[in-house]
Amino acid sequence: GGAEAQQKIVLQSWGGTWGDAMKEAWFEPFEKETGIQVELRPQGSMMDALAKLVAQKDRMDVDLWITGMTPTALADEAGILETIPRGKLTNAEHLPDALIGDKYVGVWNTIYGVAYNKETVPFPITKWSDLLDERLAGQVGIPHATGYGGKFILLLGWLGGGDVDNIDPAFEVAAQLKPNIGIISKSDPEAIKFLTSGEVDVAAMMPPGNFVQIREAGPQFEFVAPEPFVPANFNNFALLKGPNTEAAVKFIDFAISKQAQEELARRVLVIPANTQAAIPEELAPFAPPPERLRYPDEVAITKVLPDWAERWDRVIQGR
Amino acid sequence: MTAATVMAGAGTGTRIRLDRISIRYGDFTAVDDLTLAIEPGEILALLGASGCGKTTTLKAVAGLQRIDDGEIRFGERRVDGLAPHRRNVGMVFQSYALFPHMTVTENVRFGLAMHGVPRHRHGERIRRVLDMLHIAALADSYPDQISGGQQQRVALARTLVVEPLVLLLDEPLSALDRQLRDVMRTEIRNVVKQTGITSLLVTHDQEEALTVADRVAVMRAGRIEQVGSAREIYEAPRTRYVADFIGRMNYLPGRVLDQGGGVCRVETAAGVIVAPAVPGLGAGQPVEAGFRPEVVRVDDAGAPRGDRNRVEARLVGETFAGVTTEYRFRTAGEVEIRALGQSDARFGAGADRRSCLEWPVSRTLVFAAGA
Amino acid sequence: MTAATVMAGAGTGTRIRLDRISIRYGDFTAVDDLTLAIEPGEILALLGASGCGKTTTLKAVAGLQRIDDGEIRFGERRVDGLAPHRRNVGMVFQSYALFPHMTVTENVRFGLAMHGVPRHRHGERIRRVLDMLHIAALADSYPDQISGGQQQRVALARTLVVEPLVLLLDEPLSALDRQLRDVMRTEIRNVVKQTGITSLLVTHDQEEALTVADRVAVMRAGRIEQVGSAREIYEAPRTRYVADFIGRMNYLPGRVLDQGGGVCRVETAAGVIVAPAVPGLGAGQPVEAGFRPEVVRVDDAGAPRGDRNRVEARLVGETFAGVTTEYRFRTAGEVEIRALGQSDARFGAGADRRSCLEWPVSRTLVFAAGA
Amino acid sequence: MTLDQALPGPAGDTVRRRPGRRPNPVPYLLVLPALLLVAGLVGALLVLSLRSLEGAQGQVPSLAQYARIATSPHYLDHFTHSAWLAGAATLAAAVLGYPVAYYMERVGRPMRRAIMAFLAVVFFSDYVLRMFGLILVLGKTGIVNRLLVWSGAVDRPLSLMYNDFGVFVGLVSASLPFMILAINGVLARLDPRLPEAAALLGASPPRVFWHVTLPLSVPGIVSGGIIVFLLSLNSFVTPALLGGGFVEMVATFIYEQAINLFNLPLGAAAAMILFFVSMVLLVGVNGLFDRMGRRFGVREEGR
Amino acid sequence: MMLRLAAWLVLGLLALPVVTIVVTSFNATSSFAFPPEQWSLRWYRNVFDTPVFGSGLVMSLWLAAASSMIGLVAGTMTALAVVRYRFVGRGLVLSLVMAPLVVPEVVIGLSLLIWLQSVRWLSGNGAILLLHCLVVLPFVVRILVANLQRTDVNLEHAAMLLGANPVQAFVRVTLPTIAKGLAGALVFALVMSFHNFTATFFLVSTQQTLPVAIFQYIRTEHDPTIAALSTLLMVGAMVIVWVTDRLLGLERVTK
Ligand SMILES: Nc1ncnc2c1ncn2[C@@H]1O[C@H](COP(=O)(O)OP(=O)(O)OP(=O)(O)O)[C@@H](O)[C@H]1O
Ligand SMILES: Nc1ncnc2c1ncn2[C@@H]1O[C@H](COP(=O)(O)OP(=O)(O)OP(=O)(O)O)[C@@H](O)[C@H]1O
Ligand SMILES: [Mg+2]
Ligand SMILES: [Mg+2]
Repeated sequence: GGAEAQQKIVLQSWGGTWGDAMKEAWFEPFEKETGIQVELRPQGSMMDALAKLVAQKDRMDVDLWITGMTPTALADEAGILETIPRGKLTNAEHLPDALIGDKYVGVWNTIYGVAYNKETVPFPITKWSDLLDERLAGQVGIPHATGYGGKFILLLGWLGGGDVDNIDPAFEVAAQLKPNIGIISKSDPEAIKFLTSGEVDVAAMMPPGNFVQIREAGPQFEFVAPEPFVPANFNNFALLKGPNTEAAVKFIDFAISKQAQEELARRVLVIPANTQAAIPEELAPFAPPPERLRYPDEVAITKVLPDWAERWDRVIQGR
Repeated sequence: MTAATVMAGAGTGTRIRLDRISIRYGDFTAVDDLTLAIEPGEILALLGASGCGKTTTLKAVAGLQRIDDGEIRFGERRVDGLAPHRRNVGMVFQSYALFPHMTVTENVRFGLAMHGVPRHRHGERIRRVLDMLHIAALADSYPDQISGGQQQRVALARTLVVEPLVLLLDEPLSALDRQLRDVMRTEIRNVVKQTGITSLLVTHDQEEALTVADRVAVMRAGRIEQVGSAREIYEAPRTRYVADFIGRMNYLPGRVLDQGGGVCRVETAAGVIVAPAVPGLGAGQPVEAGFRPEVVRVDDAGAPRGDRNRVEARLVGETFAGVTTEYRFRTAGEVEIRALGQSDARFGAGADRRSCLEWPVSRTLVFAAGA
Repeated sequence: MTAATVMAGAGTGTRIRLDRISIRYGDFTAVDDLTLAIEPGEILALLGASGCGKTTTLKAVAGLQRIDDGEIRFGERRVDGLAPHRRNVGMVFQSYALFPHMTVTENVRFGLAMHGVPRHRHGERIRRVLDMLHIAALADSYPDQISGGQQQRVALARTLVVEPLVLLLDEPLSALDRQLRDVMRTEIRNVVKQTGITSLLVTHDQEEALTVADRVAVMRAGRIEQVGSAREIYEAPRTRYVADFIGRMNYLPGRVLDQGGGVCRVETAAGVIVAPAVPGLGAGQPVEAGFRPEVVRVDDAGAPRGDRNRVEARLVGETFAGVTTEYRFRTAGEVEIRALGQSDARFGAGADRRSCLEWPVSRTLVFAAGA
Repeated sequence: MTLDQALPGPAGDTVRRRPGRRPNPVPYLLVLPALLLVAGLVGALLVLSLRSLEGAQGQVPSLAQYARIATSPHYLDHFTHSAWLAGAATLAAAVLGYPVAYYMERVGRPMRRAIMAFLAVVFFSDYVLRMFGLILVLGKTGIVNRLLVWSGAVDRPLSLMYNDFGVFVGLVSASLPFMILAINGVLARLDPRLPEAAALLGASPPRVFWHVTLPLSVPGIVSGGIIVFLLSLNSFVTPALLGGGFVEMVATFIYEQAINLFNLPLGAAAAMILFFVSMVLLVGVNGLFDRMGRRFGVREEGR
Repeated sequence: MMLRLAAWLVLGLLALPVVTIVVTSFNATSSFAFPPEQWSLRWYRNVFDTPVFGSGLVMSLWLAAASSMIGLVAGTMTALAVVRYRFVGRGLVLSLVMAPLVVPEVVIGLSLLIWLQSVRWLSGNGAILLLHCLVVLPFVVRILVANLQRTDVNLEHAAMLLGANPVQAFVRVTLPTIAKGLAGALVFALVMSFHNFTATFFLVSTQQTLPVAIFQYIRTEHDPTIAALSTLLMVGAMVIVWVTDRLLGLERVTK
């Protein structure tokens, strides 16, 4: 009826390719089904979004937020999150336990590999350690310290034989990597730009989703999920203390349904969170076998990230 | 009063009385317990050195400056406390303060409009006043398109058209050059006299004061030093300040010998000088005997006479100054004496020859030293 | 030349010659084929209305303004083309142009340093010049800490200390008020005469020109109108412009009746006026007969005399002006005649009564109308 | 436009207040709206300072954050590095700007106005876009590198950007208009008689410049310098766009801490420090000038 | 000679980026080749096809208009008080009003962002508006103070003596005489608000202003669209300069 037609929820998430994909895969069918409109609020970076959301704490006009575990934890500390009523999520059972909690519901998994320019890079990159090759001096683009919630730092840690609670090796590797670092990007799109515009020849830590865009810039670009393992993580819904929580919950449930998950995954090359949903074949060439995937403990990282960032900057910055 | 009366110069001016007014800026007293009366239809010149409080006084009369003490009356009516726009005072500023965004006509009309004169009567009155000041031709020009003298006239017209009770002029001519100033002086006097408005003219140009005003008030550090006709002030200045401010003077420093028989005798390096007695001067008191350059004559032949002072001096210099020529002498004691002679009449004194200078006792003044 | 010579006033000045110089700004000619010679040690005043090219001329002599034609010589040496800092010319600007970031001493030292005078001799020379101008006490003050008159002296000191060949003064006194101006006039003259430097003084104040300079050059629209002693120019102005510029004058418009016997007879509304003959005036030519106010006398009794002009007029006004009093008469044909009488000597004329004005033929001038 | 010009001289001659008289309410009513607006800023700064006093977990007020910054050489680097870059940029701007400012005074009015107009256009055009222009010039694929490679001077494009150099260039080019206009402002007000007088006292053109023109233009250099220095010190856009993540200056550091690390207390503390540094600099320089301004022809404020 | 050379060199350096931008904006390919192989206007079309610029422009214009108006009124009143009266705290008021000029933008931005968390009654856009009012205020005050100081107080006095009450005197005499100053201040305010980036950047959430949109675009895209946009804005700047010159006289403003 009329009342229903009026209903609208506001979803904060990434724009660009992601935004377009969500419109087709989710918003339109969802509105057809429930009559609830979904408005997308594009966000620059998750952390930027977090700051602005906290700023409007007492007059929150956003209902739902697709973000990462780190921001989720911080947002919860800031007290802007609602508990998600698991009972109302008919599709919840199809999610792995790791991907669902009081304040978060996983929406997709993404892996991080390397994108590079075949023509300018003198050798095919197969393993992470190739990034240290001196032939790549000044040619590697990497995310900044807190990019992807510091997962690149953790990755280097792993490569150096460390872990979340023993991160020192990361900085040793970073020191070796430094001469090769050409640019530090503050966001995905920036990373894409630097690679496609020839500012650097290699973009470390690149989700295949972005590679879709890179490929459009030319055939010379290549994507690999390097040896020995591939860092992966999931993004999640967070329910904000917004005006329209029930509708928002409805939408979460819809978005994690098999159908919706596959529709989206096809478009942005992610691994569906819903175990029922099939992995898109476009992703197949890049997707490593599950055993090579490694999921970091993001909540643990959140606590230590500031210190990591400081140490990281100390190693990387200045020249 | 109506246009007719004013323009026709019925001369029904208002008496202005400043009664013991004081004005302070912070703890600096710009006007100090000043009392001054201006007779109906009179033009009084307020003459004084820069910074002595002339403009401040004027502003007080206009109501642009609150007074801290005393009272100001127009006729019987007490006006201090009244806002400027309620006093019906006209003022011509040194800078003219014409409204740059209005034509001459609009400038003149402004006052009429503000005074609520019915529109249909504007044209008539504006024309009359523009004619009176010979600027009818400029009616549609803007202030920045006309000369200083013309702006002067417009400022005057703008003020007169509203027929103020009182007219204030703050150095109205100081912005003009000499030739023009000469013309405007007489012009202003004529116009104002014609309208018969009581006027107060501020200036630090003695000639202006003498030629335009009926009476002159010499002001010094916030006080009135002397008021009187130009002649009184020139010939009988009460203090050295006044004497110096209007015209030039020679001084022979010395001490009072004695007073009596209506005369005061002063001992100076150049000899004994006699002057009309000055009440309140005791024997031995250090004084200065002053006399104007133009009263000095050279008279080597003539015998000493009781009614004239006489000193020996030698001519040291002579400057032709047009109408008059100035001769500089030195007396015994190296005091310089200046004498003015008309340039055409030869002044009987040979260079560097000792000669006798003499001048009337009656034109000699004695001032207590350092007054 | 050394400090000694200059300061002692050995008077070894340099002759300055401006020979047919012209200066154009775009297509406007500011100085037009001007020729002028200044004798060694002489002070020459350049007098003229605003905008007539005085400053421009001065700048040309200083080398601050290149000339388009003609030549400038100091003595025999040709200097046009020489850069300012090579000419050894001293200039005192209207605005004084003291260096605001230097103390008085530093201002004065500047020139010495630039002229490469050995440091150890600075102190001595600076002291001497500061004493000469009575500003030793101000040695360590900054320009904005001292009065206008004092700045004036510093400017002079700064210029004189380097013993320039030529001294240029551009309206040096116009920024001072009357009393101070009187003092500085004589002071400047004395100092300059003492140093004996050839000087060129620009002013538009006639009194200044007359009192400070030895000779006066009246300038008009880029040309020299007349050069001569103050007296010559005052008593025998060659044109109306000059006559009006120095002192005041009465004019009776009329036509030449005839010339002959060394006299020129002019028919005016007030009767026939006789004047010394003026070459180049033909009968019937419209002219103006001019005479100075101070030569006019009232003489009702005396019979007409050949050597004096005589017109009937009635007294219309009288203004006391200190030394003199001005009387305004109207002749037949409503021409106004001003007469100056010394204030003390009573001027035999009753108000509104017809009386006879007379003045010497020898002091009457005839100018072709509109010259 | 310079800061000292931001503050006007003594008031017009209508003095409306005198001891023993009730102060006139009119001026206070007039300034009320503006003060209300400014109150917002003052309030915000207070909140900021409060926030900066929070401990790590944000309980009892403490100077913990300031202590952290003071004790971490890395954090301090951001300040010193910014100061260093700003200083260099200011110096360069002065050195490069002076000739232009001086030249503008020597050319004819039309040319002068043309240059003035050009500077104004630069000044009025968007800061972000000016940085973009530099990217086009300095980038790996920018014209400079293209020229170098094309001319064979180098075989691989140089890194002219995304490092200190890039930021430095950015700061200088952003500063130049301010500097030029500030210096020219003083030169234009310089009494032309002064150089003339100096010349007539025997000073050759170079010495006139050295002894008169230059000292008297110091006020312009200083007022231009201080504003340029502060703008550079606080600049965010330039390091963000031209720093490539390597050049962290205070502003970007504050952003990183407060936004990307959501570490508001630390960011707030850094901001407070930056705030005080700026204020101290301003007050300090003005104070210095009040004392020794005379040496450069700065008149004392008359009563 | 040396001087001229140096001067033109520096000016050249200043002009280089501008020229590059303009030339690039007509480049047919996104390659940034310089000089371009072929020319086209596609990037100009692209400017208008990019929605963030449209919405950004609207947002920025709205902000500029609103803040300038508020700033102009408040600023004029302040300037009047400061120039025409001497009162206790005059100096303080001045420094307060000038403060936004000297407080680092990052600090203003961050402090407002934090402050925003603790005030309920002010929306995000409200805060941005407040920010922009603060940004324009000092410029308005400075320009008008200079302007009022140049206008002769006696103009008002004359008006009052001619029978105008203080309000009439202000409206009929003072306002017209400072009209140009007002207009100039308005233009200046508009520009200052329109171009404000850093402080705004801290406050904008989803509704971006034009400079923010540009900043994000520069960071994320790599084609001459921005060049085209800058060229357009530069034309705007030229118009502004021309207007300012008419109203205030460049020499005056820039000093
Ligand atoms: N607004 C003011 N605040 C403080 N002092 C003032 C103010 N206006 C005038 N004064 C002082 O009051 C004294 C008288 O000022 P006023 O303007 O009346 O002098 P004046 O006689 O008009 O001088 P001038 O002939 O130069 O116009 C001066 O010393 C001046 O410094
Ligand atoms: N730089 C210039 N460019 C164009 N015209 C000029 C320049 N300097 C002066 N003039 C013009 O040349 C004429 C003479 O100027 P100058 O300054 O010599 O006059 P002046 O006799 O000194 O006048 P004043 O007595 O006002 O100083 C004036 O009409 C002036 O307008
Ligand atoms: Mg005055
Ligand atoms: Mg001149």
